[in-house]
Amino acid sequence: MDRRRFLLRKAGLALLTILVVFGINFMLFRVLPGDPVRSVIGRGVRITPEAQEALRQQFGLDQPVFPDQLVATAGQWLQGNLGVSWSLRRPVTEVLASKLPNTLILVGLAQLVAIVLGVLLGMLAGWKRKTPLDVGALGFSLVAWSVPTFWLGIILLVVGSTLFGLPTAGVVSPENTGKPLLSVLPDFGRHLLLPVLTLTIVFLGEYMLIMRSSIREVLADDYILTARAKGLSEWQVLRRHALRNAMLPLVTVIAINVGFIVSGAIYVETVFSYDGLGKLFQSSLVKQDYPLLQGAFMLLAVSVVIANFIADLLYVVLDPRVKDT
Amino acid sequence: MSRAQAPRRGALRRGRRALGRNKLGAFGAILVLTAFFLAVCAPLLTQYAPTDVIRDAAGHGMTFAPPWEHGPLGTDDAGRDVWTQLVYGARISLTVAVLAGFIAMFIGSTVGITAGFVGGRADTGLMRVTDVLLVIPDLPLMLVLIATLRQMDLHVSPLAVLIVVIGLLYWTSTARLIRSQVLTVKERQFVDRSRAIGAGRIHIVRRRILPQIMPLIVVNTVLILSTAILVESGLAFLGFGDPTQPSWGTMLNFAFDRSAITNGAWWFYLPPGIAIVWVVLGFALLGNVMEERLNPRLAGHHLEGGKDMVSVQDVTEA
Amino acid sequence: MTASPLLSVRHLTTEFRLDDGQVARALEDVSFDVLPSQTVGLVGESGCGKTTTVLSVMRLLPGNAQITGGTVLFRDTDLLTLGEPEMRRHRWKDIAIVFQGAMNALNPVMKIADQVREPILQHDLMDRFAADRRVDELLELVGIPRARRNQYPHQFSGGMRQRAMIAMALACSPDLLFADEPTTALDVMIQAQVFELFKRIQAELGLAIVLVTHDLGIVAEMCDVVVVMYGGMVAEVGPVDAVYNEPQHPYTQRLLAAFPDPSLAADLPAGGQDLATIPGTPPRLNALPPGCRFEPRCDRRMDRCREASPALVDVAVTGSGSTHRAACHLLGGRETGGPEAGGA
Amino acid sequence: MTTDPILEVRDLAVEFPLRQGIGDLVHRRPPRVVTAVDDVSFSLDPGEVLALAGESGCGKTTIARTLIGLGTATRGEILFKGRRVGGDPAEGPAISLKELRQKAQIMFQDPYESLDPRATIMDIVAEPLVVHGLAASEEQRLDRVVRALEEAGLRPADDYLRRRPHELSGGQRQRVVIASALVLEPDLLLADEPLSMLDVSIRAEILNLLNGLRRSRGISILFITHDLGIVGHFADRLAVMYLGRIVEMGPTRAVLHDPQHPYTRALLSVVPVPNPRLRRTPVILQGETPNPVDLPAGCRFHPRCPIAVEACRVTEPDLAWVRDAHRVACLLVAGASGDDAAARLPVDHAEG
Repeated sequence: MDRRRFLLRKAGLALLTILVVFGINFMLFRVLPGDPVRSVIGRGVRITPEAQEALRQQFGLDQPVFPDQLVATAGQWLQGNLGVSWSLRRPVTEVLASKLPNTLILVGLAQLVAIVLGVLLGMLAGWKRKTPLDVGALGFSLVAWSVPTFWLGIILLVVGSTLFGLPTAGVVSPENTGKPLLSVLPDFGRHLLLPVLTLTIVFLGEYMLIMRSSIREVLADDYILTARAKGLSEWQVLRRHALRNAMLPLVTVIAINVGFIVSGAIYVETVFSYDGLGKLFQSSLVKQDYPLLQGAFMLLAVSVVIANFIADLLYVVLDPRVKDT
Repeated sequence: MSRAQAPRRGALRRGRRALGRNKLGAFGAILVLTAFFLAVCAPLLTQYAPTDVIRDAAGHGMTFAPPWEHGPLGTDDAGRDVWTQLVYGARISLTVAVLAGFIAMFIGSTVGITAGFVGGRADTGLMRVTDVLLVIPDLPLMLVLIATLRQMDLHVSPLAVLIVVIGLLYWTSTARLIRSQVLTVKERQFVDRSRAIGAGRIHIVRRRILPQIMPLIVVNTVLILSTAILVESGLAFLGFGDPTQPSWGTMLNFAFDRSAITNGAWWFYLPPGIAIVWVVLGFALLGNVMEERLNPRLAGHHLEGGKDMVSVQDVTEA
Repeated sequence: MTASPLLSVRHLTTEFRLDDGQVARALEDVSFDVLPSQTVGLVGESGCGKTTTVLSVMRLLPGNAQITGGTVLFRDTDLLTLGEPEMRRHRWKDIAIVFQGAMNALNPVMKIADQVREPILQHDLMDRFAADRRVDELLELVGIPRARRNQYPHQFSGGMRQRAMIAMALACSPDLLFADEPTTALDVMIQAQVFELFKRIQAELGLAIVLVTHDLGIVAEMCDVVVVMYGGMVAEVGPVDAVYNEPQHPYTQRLLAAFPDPSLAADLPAGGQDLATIPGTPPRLNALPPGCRFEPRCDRRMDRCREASPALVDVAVTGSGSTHRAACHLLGGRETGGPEAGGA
Repeated sequence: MTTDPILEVRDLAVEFPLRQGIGDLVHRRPPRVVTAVDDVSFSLDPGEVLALAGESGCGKTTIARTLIGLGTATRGEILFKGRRVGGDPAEGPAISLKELRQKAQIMFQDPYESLDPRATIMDIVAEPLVVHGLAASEEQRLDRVVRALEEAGLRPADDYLRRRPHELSGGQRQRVVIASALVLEPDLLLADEPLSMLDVSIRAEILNLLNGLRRSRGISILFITHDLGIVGHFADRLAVMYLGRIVEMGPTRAVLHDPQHPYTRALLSVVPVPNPRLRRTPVILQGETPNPVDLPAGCRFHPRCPIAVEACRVTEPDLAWVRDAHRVACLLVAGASGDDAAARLPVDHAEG
């Protein structure tokens, strides 16, 4: 069937993407100038050539790049061994695992709020054309789309901290660091508020805009006239017939946009010093901690690929006609 | 930042209609033109150079001087004039965006037209590459590439690195869009008619397909420019701009890193952000109005305008 | 008068507000009757106001359209005076529509059976279980195999979709069915199947049908009464037999002459024969001629035609309860504004 | 026939391969094909109008597109004035596709789609001249364009030259299409449903225009239509197609007057007649035209045929002579096959 074909193709694409990201990771790491061993121990520290050689062997750097190192790396990665962070001296997998939940909560919350509000407000705006709600939604969306995420974060940070006394950095306050998040939920919530708000605004504008135009298009379709002729009220027409059809373009956009969500997380976590994958990615870049950078990149890419695939699945569920483009 | 150009374009277009077409277009054009004016006329608009340190009567550098002490926009942490940085920053931001945008547009159009018109294996191959690039999260990929390129001691300006990386990554949605448009146009009857008359491939691409695609390319260029401004500012904010040639993003990077926020120096971190919103919004509005202008058939389902009478379909479109 | 009309449209006038602020009068002074169990053909070229008439009666016009005059009596209730909630109760339960056979009239993401069932539940006619049984009956009636009830519209062919549309229209046992170009996108054989179905359900259920079409042949085969529309007005109305054999309005005459008659085709000279044409084009609704709307294209026009729009006048009274009337100055009737121009 | 036919089509077949799924590749199933046109042969004389009629999917449009090189024939050959189209000159007289496209023109169904929305009427009508490098000077070109437009009934032509398609009505656009075909002074016009998108009154005008061209210029026309109601007014001969094959062909009057094939009879019986006094009982075929991927064995019409017999399931009938130039592909028609199975053919079912 068409659906199976569609999903198979998408799964193939996902796999290919992961392979390509792995390839990029592997190549860049080898292409980088300088001696990785030096970076491990830090500049300026003197060690004996023997010790250097030992490290070299430990990292497998004495082997030929292709195929030995490639095969070895692939094998290790498949086992979940992403190496050891140079700066933190801890296994990369462990570091990533400790940051992932923070980011998932941040991004998930923001997406949830943005999608629910975006669908609702976009629908109302598209339905009640040329009303203040419609014009307001449009104006908000256009500006929200034009605002750089990080700058919006800075503005909200200033406003939030000066007017409402909200914390400006971290996942929890310093005294709560290390405690399980569930036990310090109020504190965690206060820290989450501004970053989530920033990301929500950024996505809300776009989702609203798409929903708004999509609902308009759908409302001009013939089956809407059929639904009205059946004696349905405007609201019933909207809920039963227009909503699901209008959601389809939104799902597509969300699927394409998952990468954008990652960008948003990097900016927001940087601005709010929020200890998640985005911040980790940024700091490992600054510290030139390549194993960590590779791992973070890989994890981000795989998450996006998975999220993308989930959106495709959702599309198949929502739309019985699946067009394989 | 998002590559989801196609749906947004449609959405913006419709949004524009709601507010009236020419007013919004003119507004967008004014926004863009003022930014270019700043960039071109920068030396005429300020008496300082971006690196000049403003000193008070005693000869001390004025750090974080507010606008009421040093107009019009005060000074930064090193005592440099913010207004001067802003107008010179326009040069950097716009140059990077325009060059990167054109690279992206060129690659995107070439790939899109080739894939769409040639079809077959070339199409499959090119689209596979496009799809993969489309899925890989863009910002991490760019950051990794930039970091790598910088490590490689290529002796090129950081701005050149930015331009190339943005240009090499932001062509994908354009390529998809143009390919699908070429495929649509290729199947249209007037192209068949040209073929049936005996027209060759080159004639068809040049005379029949390109004219239909051109408006899309032009409009998409403008929209890509708005994305490029945003991307450049983001990368610069993360510290990958050229500190010696600060763009608006770099200014924000300085402001954020050098505690302009804790010092309450809003005159340092507000103007560059507003400038970015200004230009991005301007390009976005302009792009959508141009789309309508250049393409008489955009609204043109064939029931419109063609029939001799105002039919129900005609009027319901209103 | 043998029966009181089921639907009685009088002086219906509908206007569209265009983008540039102009007003287009899409319907003017449209009057006709539909008797119970009768089939009425609404015929004319594109843009003549056929579909606008249907949407006006159902009050389903788009937001920029407004009914500015007239009455629409459905069994003594003026639909135009009802509040929206009451009007909703009449829709589909009393008057249902079958739209053009294109894919678009059915919701693409809803199963066929659910779409057929929806109006039954909407009008609270029966519980869910009974409604499901009713759906099965309806699908069987229109010839859709039970196995396909849970499929989606895109899995149906054009003909099957139109059958589903008809099943849906019959769901609440309406007394009146509008069929708006129901076979336009379909092949002739499928068209014949659909019309056969219409005839069958009409014989079984006794409902009245208003068939909107541009095809004079379909009207001749299906209808009892024909309403010929031109430029938003009724040019001629009457029993099909009378109108086709003794057309009174010059437009009807020319239209019939321009329509090829396949029953005569075998007797045409080899190499064919030219068809009669109507020079010129129909008027734009936002730039109507001041007098008779057909005047600029009419070869029998008089001075009077340019000055005043002719009203419908009786041509002959026939026994069936439908009067043959036409709106042409050649018939010497009163001019616009005369009392009760459209009375049956 | 003393004149040589202008167009001859011999055993033309057009097949489209279906896309193969992954499963098909794994199991090495042979690629499946849609048979759009199957062993179709006909010829067209100078100045003659041949109507190719049938329902959607019967292959009539594919034939027109293949003739002008917009599709590729799987088998068979096409001869234009006795020269093989695209053939090897070594094997006999041949004509290149390019040359054919100068002498033969196609016009499509949808006048809103077949004109480039960005081009002016001048550009559109002059395009064939440009493509074929005719009319060297600007003046010559303008002259030929003006003549073509006026011949197509767009007078005065000057009023139209600078306009664009969206400024014209449907009828005017179809006239522009005709003008752009006439500008090369073709010998053959392939008209693919040129009337079906037009209103009744406009349709009559375009039909009369085509009729006039045939008379004044002797252009041969292959007239593709689904509307059997109109062929009598225009076509000299009529070929009825079903699922890629011609099932009946003959002089229009003969076919309309005395249809032989059960499909033709059914099709003619359901054409609405604008005469309420002539309501007939139509022969309504049940079901729909089957999918051309899985063609039925034997006569491809037998699953829907009201009079099919056992033999129809097995034997595929050839297009055989009935009388004069009238040919039918049906086992049950006398003269069309050797036996007298036709005796079983009820003749009254098409009459009311």
